[in-house]
Amino acid sequence: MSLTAKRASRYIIALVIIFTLNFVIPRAMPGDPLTNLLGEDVILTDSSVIELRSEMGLDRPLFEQYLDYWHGILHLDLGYSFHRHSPVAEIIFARMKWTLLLAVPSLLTGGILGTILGALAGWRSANSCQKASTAFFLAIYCTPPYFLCLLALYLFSFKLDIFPLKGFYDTGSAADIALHLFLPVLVMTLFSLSRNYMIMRGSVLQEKSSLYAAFARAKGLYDAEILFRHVFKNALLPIITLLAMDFGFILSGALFVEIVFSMNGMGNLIYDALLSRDYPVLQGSFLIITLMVVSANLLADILYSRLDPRVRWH
Amino acid sequence: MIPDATLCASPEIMPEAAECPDENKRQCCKREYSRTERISMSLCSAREVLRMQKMSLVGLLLFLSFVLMAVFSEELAPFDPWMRFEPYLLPGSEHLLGTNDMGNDILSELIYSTRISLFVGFAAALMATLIGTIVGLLAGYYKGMTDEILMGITDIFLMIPQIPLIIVIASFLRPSFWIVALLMGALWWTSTARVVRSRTLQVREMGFVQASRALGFSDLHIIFTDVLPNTCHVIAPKFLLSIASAMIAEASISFLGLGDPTMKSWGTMINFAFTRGGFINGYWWWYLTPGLCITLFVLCVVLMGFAWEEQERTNQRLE
Amino acid sequence: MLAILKAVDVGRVYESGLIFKKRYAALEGISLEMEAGKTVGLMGPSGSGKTTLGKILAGLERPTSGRIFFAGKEIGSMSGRETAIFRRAVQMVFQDPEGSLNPRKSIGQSISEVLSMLKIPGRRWQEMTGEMLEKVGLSDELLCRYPGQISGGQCQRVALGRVLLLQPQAIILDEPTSALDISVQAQILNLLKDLQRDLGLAYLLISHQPEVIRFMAHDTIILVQSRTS
Amino acid sequence: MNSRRPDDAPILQIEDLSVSFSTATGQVKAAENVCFKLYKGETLALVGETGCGKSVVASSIMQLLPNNAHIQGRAIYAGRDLLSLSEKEMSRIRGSEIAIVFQNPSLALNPIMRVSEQIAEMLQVRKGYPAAQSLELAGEMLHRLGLQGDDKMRMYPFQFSGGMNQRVMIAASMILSPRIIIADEPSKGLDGALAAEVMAEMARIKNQVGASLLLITHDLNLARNISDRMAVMYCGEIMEIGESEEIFSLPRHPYTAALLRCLPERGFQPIPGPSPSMIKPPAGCKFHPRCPNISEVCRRKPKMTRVEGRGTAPAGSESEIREVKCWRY
Amino acid sequence: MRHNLRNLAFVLFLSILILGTACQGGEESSKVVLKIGTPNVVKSASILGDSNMGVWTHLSNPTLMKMTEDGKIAGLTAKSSEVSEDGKVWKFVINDDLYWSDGQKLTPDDVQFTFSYLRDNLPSAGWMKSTIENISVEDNAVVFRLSKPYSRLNLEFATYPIQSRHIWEKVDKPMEHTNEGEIVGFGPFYITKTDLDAAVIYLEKNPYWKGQAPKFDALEIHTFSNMDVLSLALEKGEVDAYYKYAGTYPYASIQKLKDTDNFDFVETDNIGLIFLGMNLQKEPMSDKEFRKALSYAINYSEILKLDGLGYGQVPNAGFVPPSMMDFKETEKLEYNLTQAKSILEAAGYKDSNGNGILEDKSGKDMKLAFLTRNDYMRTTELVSEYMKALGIDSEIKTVDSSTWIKQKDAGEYDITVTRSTPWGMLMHANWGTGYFDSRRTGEGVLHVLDDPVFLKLCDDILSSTSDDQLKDYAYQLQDYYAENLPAIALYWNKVETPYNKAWKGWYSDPLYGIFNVDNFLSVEKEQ
Repeated sequence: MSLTAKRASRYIIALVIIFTLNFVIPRAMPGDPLTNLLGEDVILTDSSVIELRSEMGLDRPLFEQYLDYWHGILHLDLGYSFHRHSPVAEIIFARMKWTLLLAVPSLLTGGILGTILGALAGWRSANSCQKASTAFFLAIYCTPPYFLCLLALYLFSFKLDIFPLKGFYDTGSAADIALHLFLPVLVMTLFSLSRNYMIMRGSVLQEKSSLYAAFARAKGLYDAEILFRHVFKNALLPIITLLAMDFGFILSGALFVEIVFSMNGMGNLIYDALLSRDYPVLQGSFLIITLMVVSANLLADILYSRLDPRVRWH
Repeated sequence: MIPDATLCASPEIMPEAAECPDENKRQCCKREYSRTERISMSLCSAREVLRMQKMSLVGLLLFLSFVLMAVFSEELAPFDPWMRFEPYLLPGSEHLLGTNDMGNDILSELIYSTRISLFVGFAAALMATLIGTIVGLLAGYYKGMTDEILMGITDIFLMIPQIPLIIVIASFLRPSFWIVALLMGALWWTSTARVVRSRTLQVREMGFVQASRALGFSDLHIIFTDVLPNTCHVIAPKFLLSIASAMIAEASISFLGLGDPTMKSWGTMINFAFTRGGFINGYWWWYLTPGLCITLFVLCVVLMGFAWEEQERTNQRLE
Repeated sequence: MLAILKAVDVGRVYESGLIFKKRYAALEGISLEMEAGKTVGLMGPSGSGKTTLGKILAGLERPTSGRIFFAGKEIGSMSGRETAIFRRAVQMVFQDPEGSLNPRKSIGQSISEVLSMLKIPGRRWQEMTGEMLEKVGLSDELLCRYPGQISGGQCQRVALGRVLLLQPQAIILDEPTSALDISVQAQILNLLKDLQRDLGLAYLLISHQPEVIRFMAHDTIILVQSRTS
Repeated sequence: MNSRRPDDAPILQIEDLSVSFSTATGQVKAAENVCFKLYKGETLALVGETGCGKSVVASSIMQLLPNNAHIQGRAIYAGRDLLSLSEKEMSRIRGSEIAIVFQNPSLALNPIMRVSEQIAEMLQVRKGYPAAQSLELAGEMLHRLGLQGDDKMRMYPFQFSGGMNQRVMIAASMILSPRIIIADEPSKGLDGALAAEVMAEMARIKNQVGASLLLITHDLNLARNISDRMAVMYCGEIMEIGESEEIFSLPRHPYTAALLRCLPERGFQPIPGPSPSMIKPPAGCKFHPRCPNISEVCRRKPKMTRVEGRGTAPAGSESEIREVKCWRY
Repeated sequence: MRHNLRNLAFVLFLSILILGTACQGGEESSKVVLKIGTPNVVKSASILGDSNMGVWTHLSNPTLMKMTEDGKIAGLTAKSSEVSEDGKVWKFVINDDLYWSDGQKLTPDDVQFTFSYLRDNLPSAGWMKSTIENISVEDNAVVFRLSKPYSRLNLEFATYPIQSRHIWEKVDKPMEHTNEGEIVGFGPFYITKTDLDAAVIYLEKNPYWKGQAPKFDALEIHTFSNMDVLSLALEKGEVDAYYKYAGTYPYASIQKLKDTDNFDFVETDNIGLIFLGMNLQKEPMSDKEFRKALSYAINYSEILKLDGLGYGQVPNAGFVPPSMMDFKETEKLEYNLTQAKSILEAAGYKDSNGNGILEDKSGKDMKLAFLTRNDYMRTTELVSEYMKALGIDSEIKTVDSSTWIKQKDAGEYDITVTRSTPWGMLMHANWGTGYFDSRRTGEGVLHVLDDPVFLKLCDDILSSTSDDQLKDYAYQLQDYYAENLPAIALYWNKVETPYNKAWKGWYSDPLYGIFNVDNFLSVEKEQ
């Protein structure tokens, strides 16, 4: 009970601080949200600048804006984007569904395949097949994400002409969407997979040498039985926390995939908002991502305590 | 997608619960092995270690050759990388990798870029390791409130969406390699801090720390001469892995056009190759070679880091 | 004869939890006296607070109740200098011999850092180290080795030697031999006896082995399992 | 204590077992020419100081040594040499025929699995029992070891004390009624009283299932209390083997005698000299540098020699009644 | 094993889900569709709020006037226009055969509505408030009465699409009005759908269009957030032509398209150009001699070769490119380092401590703050190198465009590389004056010139209505540029717009390139 309370209070404090940072950072940036609002060669008169500023609430004291910001958060109102001419929440939710469509399958397949393959690789590390797969995933692990995206796009979409070059869909049918998403999802899956693979491999290598694994062998369990009955779950424990942290990274990190594949998801949204100093969108999306990361962490905590009785007990 | 988590992601990240909280439990968790068992266990992994070391040897050799490349750029590069020839020359005997849009010799550029790229990697990793180590040591050694606060801060840093934040701040401050390096360092110390903390928690309970305390040594003396040397082996692989993630991040930031284009780094080379038609024209020697260099360098660093971690795992079995 | 170290009605309570505090009494109402040249044996099942009592007496932990006197003065009311003298005069030797030396420092380094802490001029180091090694029955070829390269018995001798450099009046011995083989245990116990005879040390010997206590102690205290409240 | 029946053929026969490991500093000879027999129903204690190679012997019987260990010799069980079995064959023997109890029970149990499941697992995997039945049997086993109650069944290892975990380990080892139980320092980390209690229970169950026990320990008193026979190891070699009581009352080998003199009740008389190196052990009798009655002949290797004891076994029976590796005999 | 199987089952389930949906086919159509690929990404379907969206509406909601190929202003929605002698009354006669895509007729009322609506609601049309006093409908014409003479109203009106009264009068916040569905227009095509997720804008033929019939059925605008992918899409044939507002297809990628043999290029001289902007309010850039010296230090042909890949020409000192109206042939800019050095020497800039770097008037080593954006990095590198050769050190600060605007407005720079857009060159008093007049602000604008001579010239142009007089002012202006060098043109470039050879009849105007009504009426697919 007290542990849960402690964790919860920690998360709440963290949230408050992050939300505050979220308010401060965009405002500390140079450049004005008014710039880039209207186009490169548009001339503004001073009076319309003042008008716009007051409309956007930028002329009010910072503290008032800060209070407003909290008021908005508590009322689930993320503000209004003058760059995108819509309420931020609406924009984010429209984008989020696509990013989730991109990220969730990648994370799941990457997570599941990564842990299983990684566990096998760690368990039978001497095997040449495992060595080859380790080398492969290590290479992916070491490649800058955008680079892999572009290479994949060049090879599969351009040279081989299997997949479309951009966007989420052409016609909007499920098949069409699946076709468009295939390559981005594949690339992201590979990334997620390679990381989980590496971590799981290390984790299993470590657990492999534990005494309980030796005892399982002494009890007469054979190879895979030891791995999947005993080692796997233990080795999985650290991964759960990582998956949770990954979640935030994936949401914002889909950025490269989205830029390369011209997908209007959260990543692209943040990048654009950043370049155009669209505070409300920046704040809103950071906020949502933070919330998701925090809830993913919370979820991981819960899952962890379900898997690890030691946590429950203390 | 984001390189850091990949690397920060080592199995050491475990909630506190995994550590034994009270005296009795800690004793139950402490591994006690007789000397023969230690020997036999060290031997059991000797082959594994040897194999790992073969890989890390490859990594080390590669690493050294990159470092040499950075140090002796002037001697190694066939031309001054800022010297202009005909632009867009194809690879040939004069210019092994051709020339870029400015007519710079790509091979020379590649060699010179090693410097900045390595610098960013090292500076960021150094910074991250430094902060992470100090935070981890203090939190682990003093425990209690200090630990609570420091780990709370660590949690916050972990939950901040990092890449966007780097982009925000990198565009806020004017992009220079120093800023990018320092930024990444300032954001990515968390995993090191966690690892160092959990190791410090272990070490501070070890007999020799207690003995030092009983002998009357100051906390500072104990932290630096007893605890730190015994956490070095978990810090070192983290340091290596931080180098790797910093380099990937630098390349990614450059790709987004937020790097420092006035300096020659692999990231900016790729950036220019993409924005100046290298990719579209299929001049693979222009964009693929720096990409390969990044991958290769990161690979050798990661290999070394893994080998180190592996050895660490073996050593842990002995302790 | 004046007791070097005296504990009166000492107790220690641990608290855990932020809001809902759990109290756990590790020690309740212990009194004892340590005299020069004498050994007090301390026995009790695991979890009965033996080590806690040892740490309290060595000044490494504070008791939550009761008082500790060193040379007739209560340690809580001592001046800074007096505290330093007390901390130096009362030393503790721990159970795990190999763990009580930093594995990353050579034996020589482990010894010289104590000498430097004592602000002993460098020219006397060699002489003092030599004397000390002789006292605990070690040869000086050990100095350049690391704890992992010497046996458990040797480690315990080094740990003991380091403590002796501080010229303590009393030593708390927390299970000094329980991790050692019986042949080594015999060596160490005999060494401890010799040292006590030569230097007039007061010992508090914590052990769970009645034979060891019987062999060493002049007085014996038996702790019983403390209760959780 | 169980009286042995020396007429029986040995259930396990170790012949000339030598184990060595190569390290950076050289070849470590962990065990050399170890021979002994384990009879049905008896308890044989393998005693010796830290690092004398007794655990290596146990691990090599179970083939639990890492594959870089060089093992020579034979371990005959049921007509088969265990050392030459494949991993798959061996896994059928482990647990069901020969079980081992580790030291450090709290680490040897899977931390995130209920203790009852860890015991029942054996029945499910090896015997194909349904989950409910095997859990029931596991509960019964725990009950026999003094851990009764449903709450105990649902516990995890971290909720148990070391002694309780040791019982769980013993239960897990015995659930399949193996014919041989190897206990590797089962008392380590337990208080004296607790260790005795656990060992007594172990011995009781062992007798109930009719298994033989190979007890590996550094605790001479424990060995004396539990075992029928005792083998004293020093520096990888068995120095003396014989009935436990007899060895205690009349040690023949100078090492055994010196070791016994170290015991608290015999006045803590230390053995002079340092322990030998495992990499470059002394030539000849390995104890000779520390031996009080050394002679020139000790520089050559002594053989295991049968000496007459006052043993209860009939003379001339096949068992090694009292064997000593010393030139004096 | 149990976990393993469960996991495996889950993976299978997922892949079936994905594959299963992949088995439905798309519909075939025989429609002739022109697909345009562009890097101008639409952020929101707000035709008044999103500047890129605004560009796409030029086809569905044509402007009042248009610019012809040779840079003249002609009528589009308006049949004709005339201006009063004093330049204060403008009359536009509206075509009467234009119909909204919902069947209603376009009336002068719509035009009147549009401009009063924009004047009141659109921040970027703020100038109208101070300039236009009254808008009235007279028969089939709309009359604008101005508070001061403004000779360039017809040009301004070539940039504002006409909106329909019956739709927009219900909208009170035009900037915030988004519409991803059908947008009522009266051009030959109208927008039927703006699909931000697919990054496509769909346009169909306006069924009520009475003018010359378009030769294809529908238009799709595909937006790409990555230029390389756009190039691949062109090459692959996924899009037929390229368009970028005020921009060219990347020169470096041209050859690749040419090699495919499927592409031709519309090549036009750009009205906009790449130039060196200078902070005229600060030493040493405020020194004319210094600027002159700088202009001699730049190797124009090398910049043209490396940055422009030869697609352009070395500019004149008069800044204004020849493609603009009333171009005057001023002196060609010349690379002459010796001359540059001697000018500097004469102006008193010396390197007295001999470290290769000149000192400023206070005796300190000169280090100029060179503000630049990533897009102009290569040019910046080159210029900085040329300056170095002249003995002028500079510190390059690369910033993103928001920061650039901020720092530029705050005057925190000495020198910068930037570009002008066609509209930018035309705005204010034409010929690039809008970039330099210190009385104006705007995103790309430098507003650093407060020389009364220049300001008067601007005002004169703005109030002049006679073509001859205008030409005279234009000449004066270009002479002023050449003499004072408030900015140095780096090269006059060309706009290259690739299109698939399957399509022909391309036509481009200087203001909006190929994105104009005439072009889409003329383009047709070869059979």
